[in-house]
Amino acid sequence: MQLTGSQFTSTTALVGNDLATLPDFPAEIRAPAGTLAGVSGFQVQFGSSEIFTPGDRPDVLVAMNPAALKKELGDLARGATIIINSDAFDARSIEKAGFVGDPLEDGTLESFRVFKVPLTTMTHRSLEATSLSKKDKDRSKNFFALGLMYWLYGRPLEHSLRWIERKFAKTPEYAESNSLALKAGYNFGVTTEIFTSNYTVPEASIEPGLYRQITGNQATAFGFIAAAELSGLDLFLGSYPITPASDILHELSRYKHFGVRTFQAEDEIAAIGAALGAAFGGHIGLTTTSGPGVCLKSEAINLAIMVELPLVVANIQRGGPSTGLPTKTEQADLLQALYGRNGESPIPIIAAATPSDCFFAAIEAVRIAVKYMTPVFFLSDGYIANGAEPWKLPEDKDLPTISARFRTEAEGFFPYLRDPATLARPWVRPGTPGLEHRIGGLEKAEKSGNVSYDSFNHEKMVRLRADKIAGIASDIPDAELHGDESGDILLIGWGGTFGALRAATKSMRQAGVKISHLHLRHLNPLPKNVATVIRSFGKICVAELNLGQLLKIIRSEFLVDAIGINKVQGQPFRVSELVERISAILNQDTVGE
Amino acid sequence: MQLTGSQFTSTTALVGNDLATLPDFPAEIRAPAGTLAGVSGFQVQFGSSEIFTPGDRPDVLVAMNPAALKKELGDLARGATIIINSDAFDARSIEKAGFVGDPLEDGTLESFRVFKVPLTTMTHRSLEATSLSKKDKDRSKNFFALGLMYWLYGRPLEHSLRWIERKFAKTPEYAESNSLALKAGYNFGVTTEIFTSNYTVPEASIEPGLYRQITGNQATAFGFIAAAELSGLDLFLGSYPITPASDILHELSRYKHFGVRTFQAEDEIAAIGAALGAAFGGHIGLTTTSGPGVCLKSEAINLAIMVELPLVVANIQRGGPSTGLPTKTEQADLLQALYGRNGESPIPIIAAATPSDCFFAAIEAVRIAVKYMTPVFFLSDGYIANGAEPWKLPEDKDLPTISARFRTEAEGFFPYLRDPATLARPWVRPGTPGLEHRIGGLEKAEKSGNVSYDSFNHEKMVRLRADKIAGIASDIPDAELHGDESGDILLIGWGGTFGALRAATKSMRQAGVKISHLHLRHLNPLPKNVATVIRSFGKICVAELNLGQLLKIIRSEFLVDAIGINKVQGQPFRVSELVERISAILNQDTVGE
Amino acid sequence: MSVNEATTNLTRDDFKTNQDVRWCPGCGDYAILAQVQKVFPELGIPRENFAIVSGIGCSSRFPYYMNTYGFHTIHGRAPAVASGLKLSRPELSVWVVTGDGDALSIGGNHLIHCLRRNVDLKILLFNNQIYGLTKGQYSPTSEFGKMTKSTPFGSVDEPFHPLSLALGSNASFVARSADREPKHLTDVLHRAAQHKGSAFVEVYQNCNIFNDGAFDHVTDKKSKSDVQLVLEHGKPLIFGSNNSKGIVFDGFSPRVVNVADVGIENIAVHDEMAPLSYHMALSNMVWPESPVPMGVLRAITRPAYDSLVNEQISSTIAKRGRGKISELLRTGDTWTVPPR
Amino acid sequence: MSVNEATTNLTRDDFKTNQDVRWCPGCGDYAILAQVQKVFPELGIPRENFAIVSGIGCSSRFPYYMNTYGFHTIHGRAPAVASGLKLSRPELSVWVVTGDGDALSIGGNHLIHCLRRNVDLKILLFNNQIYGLTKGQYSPTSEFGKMTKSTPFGSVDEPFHPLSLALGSNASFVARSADREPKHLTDVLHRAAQHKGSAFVEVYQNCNIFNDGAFDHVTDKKSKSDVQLVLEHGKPLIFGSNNSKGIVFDGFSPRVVNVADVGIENIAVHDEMAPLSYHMALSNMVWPESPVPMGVLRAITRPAYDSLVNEQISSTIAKRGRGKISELLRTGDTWTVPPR
Ligand SMILES: Cc1ncc(C[n+]2csc(CCOP(=O)(O)OP(=O)(O)O)c2C)c(N)n1
Ligand SMILES: Cc1ncc(C[n+]2csc(CCOP(=O)(O)OP(=O)(O)O)c2C)c(N)n1
Ligand code: SF4
Ligand code: SF4
Ligand SMILES: [Mg+2]
Ligand SMILES: [Mg+2]
Repeated sequence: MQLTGSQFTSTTALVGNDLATLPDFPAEIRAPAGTLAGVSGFQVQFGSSEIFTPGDRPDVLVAMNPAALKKELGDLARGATIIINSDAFDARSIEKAGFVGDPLEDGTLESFRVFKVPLTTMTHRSLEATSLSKKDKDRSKNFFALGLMYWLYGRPLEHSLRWIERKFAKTPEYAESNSLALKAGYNFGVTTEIFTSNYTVPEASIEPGLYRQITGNQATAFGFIAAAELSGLDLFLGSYPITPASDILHELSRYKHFGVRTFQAEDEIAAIGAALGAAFGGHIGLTTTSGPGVCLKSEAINLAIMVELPLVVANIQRGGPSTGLPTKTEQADLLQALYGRNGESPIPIIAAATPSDCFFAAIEAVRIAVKYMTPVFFLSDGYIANGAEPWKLPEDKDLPTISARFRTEAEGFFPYLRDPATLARPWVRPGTPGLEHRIGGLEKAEKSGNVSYDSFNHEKMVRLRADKIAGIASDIPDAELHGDESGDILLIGWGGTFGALRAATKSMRQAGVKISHLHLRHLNPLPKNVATVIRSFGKICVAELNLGQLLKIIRSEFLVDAIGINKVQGQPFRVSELVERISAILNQDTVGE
Repeated sequence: MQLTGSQFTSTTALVGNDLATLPDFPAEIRAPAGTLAGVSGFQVQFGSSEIFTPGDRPDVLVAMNPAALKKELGDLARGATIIINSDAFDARSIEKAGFVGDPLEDGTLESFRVFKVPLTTMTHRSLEATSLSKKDKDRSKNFFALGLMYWLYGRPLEHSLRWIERKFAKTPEYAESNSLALKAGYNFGVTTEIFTSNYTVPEASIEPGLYRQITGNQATAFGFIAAAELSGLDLFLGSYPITPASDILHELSRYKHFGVRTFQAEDEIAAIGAALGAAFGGHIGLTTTSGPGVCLKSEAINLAIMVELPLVVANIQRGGPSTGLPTKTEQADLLQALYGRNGESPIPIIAAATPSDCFFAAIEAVRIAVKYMTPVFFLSDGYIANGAEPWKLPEDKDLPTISARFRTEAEGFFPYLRDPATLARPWVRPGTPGLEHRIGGLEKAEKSGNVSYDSFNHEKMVRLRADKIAGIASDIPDAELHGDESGDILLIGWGGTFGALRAATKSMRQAGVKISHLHLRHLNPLPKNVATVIRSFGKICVAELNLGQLLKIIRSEFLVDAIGINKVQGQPFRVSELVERISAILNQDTVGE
Repeated sequence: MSVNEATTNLTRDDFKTNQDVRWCPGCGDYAILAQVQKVFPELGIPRENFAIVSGIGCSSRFPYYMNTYGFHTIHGRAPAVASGLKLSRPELSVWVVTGDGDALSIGGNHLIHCLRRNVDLKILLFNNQIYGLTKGQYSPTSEFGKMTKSTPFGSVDEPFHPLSLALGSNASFVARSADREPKHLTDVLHRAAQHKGSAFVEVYQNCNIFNDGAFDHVTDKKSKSDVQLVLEHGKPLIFGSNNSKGIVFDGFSPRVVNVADVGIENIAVHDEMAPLSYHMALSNMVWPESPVPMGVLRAITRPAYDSLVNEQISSTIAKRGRGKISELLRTGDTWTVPPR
Repeated sequence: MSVNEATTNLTRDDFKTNQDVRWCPGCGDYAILAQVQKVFPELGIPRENFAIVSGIGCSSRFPYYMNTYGFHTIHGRAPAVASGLKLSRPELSVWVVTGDGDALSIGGNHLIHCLRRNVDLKILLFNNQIYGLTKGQYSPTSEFGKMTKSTPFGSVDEPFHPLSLALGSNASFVARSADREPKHLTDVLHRAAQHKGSAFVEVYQNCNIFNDGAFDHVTDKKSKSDVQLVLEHGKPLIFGSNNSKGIVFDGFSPRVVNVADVGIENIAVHDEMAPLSYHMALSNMVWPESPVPMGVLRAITRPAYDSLVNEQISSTIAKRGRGKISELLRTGDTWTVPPR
């Protein structure tokens, strides 16, 4: 462990991080393996700004055996990631470590993110071609683990490969086995698409209340279950697995006693098709995916827009274009959500800000879908989807009401008769006598909903659909402004960069900069206060993990020379880089892109 | 004919058109049917502005028999539409009418758009349920034809249905049969998706040269054949039929001796997939479709962007969203072309202005695709695709050169080594020894093209792809400005509305208005002169058949308070309505959306 | 007809809508519509419990003409939408109407997955061996060498046999009928309606505009007895005038014989529940080498997907009680931050 | 091996790339890679004339490890991309590598159309009965009741039999082998390479991380002789230790017998060119009811789509001469506007 620990340290130093380490090993050269005393540990804290300690509560633990787990468990931060060598967790070793039950099964690890990896077996497999003894092969497993860590933190192997070569120059068979194991561990990370875990910036002071740990994807799943419950309907998920959205499918498939039907479809098109069919049937229709899947769903989203049925399309964004960087985060699907379909096809868009906000954003998406009879985009991203945070549990009374009403009166019924306030058409459950009707993707005649090729009707309907969505602006809260209502610079953001933007704003405000942060949770329509807020600041910055997508909207809507702060590295913003770039903008004489 | 002619007239008057008619019937009550003398004709010219004559050269002829065709043929405008009752064209009738050969087969009608419809048979079929005699059924065929005309010009049936009821009150069986035939004719139009033919505004004076008649879809097909020839490669079309794009597939499938391979795929995804495979193989890859098909192709377009292969995606736009108005024109897929994919996925966009411009726009699309190794969007629309115009044939020397070069040197080869001028990567034909390499949809390492999960590489590649497309701006002509270089108002447009916008500009300039017209043929990147031109006018209008898509781009790029002139009726702009709306904008004191 | 049929007082007219039927005069779709309008009131299902889901194509306009719940979706995706509807509302009688292009070209994948899963949908594929709505391109069921607008030199791909593809997907109910065989079609529709699971019915349909007469050999009054091999469970495979001809199998190869020559007892007997390979032997019989099997080729019992899905839901609720989200959130590891 | 094989001096190493192979240690994909790297140099095809096209999945990373032209496309679409490549470049040897999810879930439609058309592609489907890359959801080939991340209560859909689906699509070449049968796999790969038309090969592949041991019953040294029914054209269907067991067909139903009991002459003889229904009978044989057929089930001759397409092109050019666009524009009805 120490060898690999120091390898990790030096590689980390080499890539330019500051760090502090705490090697911790038994006094004996060969302490009794598998006991608490025998645990050899190596703790490291590293980061991009100055680091003063090896950290109090580790965020990631690699436990090569039960004893190591037992020893470190108490110190771990809630929500920490634990990578476990599952091969080492046999009954005897568990007992030897002093556990009463099996910690992998009995809930001990419930508030952590646990990855069970058969490290020993996999190391052996990766060394099948070598002629080493079993025991020698065993030794390489730490390098396998190191390889996995290198992958997890995106560190290069080269340094350690060279080191291994030097170190084991006299025993080339060890040099080979350790290199192979190191690479195999790294490749395991690549291949199995374990998502990089990321952490949001914690708030300074904590509100009293009941808390739990939650990841964004889990909160998303819970949010949709809650929304269905609030509307008194069953939830139907049509989905096709894709990183980083699959966990929502996994999570929802567990809750059959909530009436949740999950349909793992043959592809994304069938997934949304089935969800739309279920919406027609009177369920809360949901489909979850990531960018490439949204491409495939776009034709059906348009159908939902035309037939005006409620449906939520959740896109857990990842690095694009194309297959791109499936396990990395990005915010580059906003314009796709807005415009990625033929014709004029307006759709509301809501983006979650933090892991726990996924819960509320999911409810809000369903509320709008049902109230306005429209598909709605729910945007999350790999960063918050897999990131975890402590969450103060909401009370029932904190949740909104969702009133799903099915029309049953035949008298005066027309499929496209609109509620004058919301412009929503009626939702009718098949099975309701006297309300039989037909819907479809061809243009509809106003009110009757019959197929219509009439020119003026078409323009009317195109504008009605646009107005219906635009009208939602009066039904959503103002965008959240942090800081003063006017100032020198306004930092606008959306989605999972919330934490970094808020932290950067705070720190700059503390330093006396007249900066405020406007977070947009609703991206379409935009909240009503955005125009006013924008006019109250000298400079406008839009920070996004893309090349400037919200930026385009802000510029076009408000005709302000907003400046983009952009990053497309599959990584979240670092607070320090935000501060740096905002400072640079403030110091510019002329404002320009 | 007269009865139906006057029905058409009065319905047309009822919907608010001005018109003039020329009934033309034989003196005898029952002239010898099938002879020139026996032809009963009815000519009508109608329009939205003042009409003074029944027209010199009809644009549409309904020929119920060979004699009628013979009689009117000489008068028809080239490119006119002829609807023929094919049932009446037996050898005897053809002879009787005075034709030497069969005019339907011998090329007589080559410069017209001919629709052969078995009017008599279909009328009989529509009356199968009635008890009328064969002869009586025959009589109703004019109403079938009238129904078809009503559909063609989007006229309502009600007026004539009421009239039939009154007229045949005493013989209800005739009332029924004529109504049925009228509806059946209308429905035939609806069902078979015959595209409304439209006509561009002719230029005042005609350049000398060799001319032919051409529709937009035909010109598109010819353009791609020409582009392949110019690049010395074979053309490969992967397509799935869809209105109004199918005719390009039909046309291209005829030219096997040009080395054109047409692949009617199982769906749009396979169509583009195969085209991309062919592009990988070293062919000019093309896929043709309309809006809903673009939805399905979007994932593969992104793959083409990532693997940087040349490919043209032709979208013949129709009314949306969803299935929408399949046979009507619209320009509402521009933002889809720009943004309809996950991630940052830049793509050049070219839109054809007129039927014959489709030829040159197709060549330009291929030129850019091959030179920059990128997929390119070619946009046309139902209006120009099906509209026809006389076309002065280009000389070989008028056509650009397309230099397609395959790399064959193994020395120094890297799949993503870029040409420093164009930023294009090399195109290598499989089969080239020593240049074996792998491409794919995962992010590529700069230069080597290996899969790379590296953060900085990703940002670099995202920006490289963006820069490559943005750089095309220096390789395209300035946008065409009609009128003075500065003035009170600039009318900006793109695509198939060119004719109407140009005509409106001309007529307003004649009236002394300081207006100019800027036509954008390249929508991404925008031509370099756009910024300067925009700054030289007082007001900026963007006229489009959508709710303001180019408008959004112009506002966001140039931060001008451009005003949209929008129409979404499945119909092209009328010159008069453009003039009206521009005048209103000029008379406004404050400029605002 | 099962006992619970005919318990409603519905008539054919109850299933007509006020929309003008807009197919070409003479189109085979009219006849199919008429039979469906005849059969629906006989099924004993309240009108409001019918839903018809279609894709895009001439055939797919079907829902507009049926006064039931209807959904004219997008091209090829009807089985997916219908699956969602049926999974969420198992009490509905959900029918899919589709064409050879809609079901087998763009929609092939959804179709085979639906059949594999055995979702309880009645799928009527109007096979006219052409793309009608887009004006006459060849389809995946068009014969080799087909000249169409998109294949002026003749097509060069072998068609699917729709029934074989369905069998390759392990469909539980596979049948064939024709627009011009109203009586036969009625029977097949009844059988499909009664089947629990995916019922796949190919209906030969004449497109008199773009592919006229494609099935004349099958439906022509004069020749049809020699061409149609009408299947009946438990009955020998006989056909021809006076049922003088029959089918025997040499191993896996069907052979046409004179019944008189071999004796009726040696003629193969139709079995809807036989191994798939037998049904595959039937589905691969093509004219003029063989007569054309008409009727129910296969009808076996296997659980419908939607029932199984809903059973998992209801049994879990029965066992654990309906969940409450507020409780769910509070289970597992929680902690309290006390007020400061 | 045909005569034109082994005319190049390539070796296994020529087909290795400099990219680290990134499958999990122990993954069955390694063994398949090794066999393909062994077979390719034996095919007598210059290295530059190989192209490997894949979709997305663990298996679909295959092209990165083969030093040939390669295209790692998008999920499910490899047959489409490969078809375009083969149509445009018929001289290339184009291979498709795909997984059970890639080929049969999202990509099912392209696969069946490719097989129907008989595009000359060699399609290797690595069937591990799981979605590996996305970390273990059930796939369309997972057994009924499969417990996975997305089906914690067990799946409720019957799987596809990939070979049956291929046969339902009228595939001209259908075979099965396994990662752990290197010799057998080599032979099947050679047969596939030599087939003109779509060659569909299902390769049982162990995913030791998410579905370990799925094919142990087939490949386990001790039991495999009782489980594998190794097919050889013209040879009787025998298996078991000492080939003591055999298959007879009662009509269409296979039955396992002792060869000694019935006599070898009464055992069914394998015929790669028999009617589809026979191959369907084989493809539907599932363990433990029946042994598992391994090898080439079907190999028939029918024209490859890409040849026919290219023949239409070349024969038209031969007849009419290569077209020139400037002439094309000027044919038909043109007129001259004289200078004023
Ligand atoms: C995504 C998409 N692609 C293509 C089309 C065009 N399209 C409509 S129907 C059809 C084929 C119809 O054939 P079939 O299903 O056989 O129906 P039929 O008209 O013959 O009844 C096509 C290609 C479409 N509407 N949507
Ligand atoms: C459009 C799209 N949808 C979903 C995915 C996610 N995805 C990648 S591979 C895969 C399934 C892989 O299964 P299989 O084809 O059996 O390959 P294996 O990994 O088992 O070899 C899925 C669902 C994707 N990449 N693209
Ligand atoms: S085109 Fe053919 S299938 Fe379509 S309505 Fe007309 S006859 Fe029927
Ligand atoms: S997850 Fe399974 S299939 Fe994928 S590389 Fe690992 S062992 Fe192989
Ligand atoms: Mg059809
Ligand atoms: Mg798999």
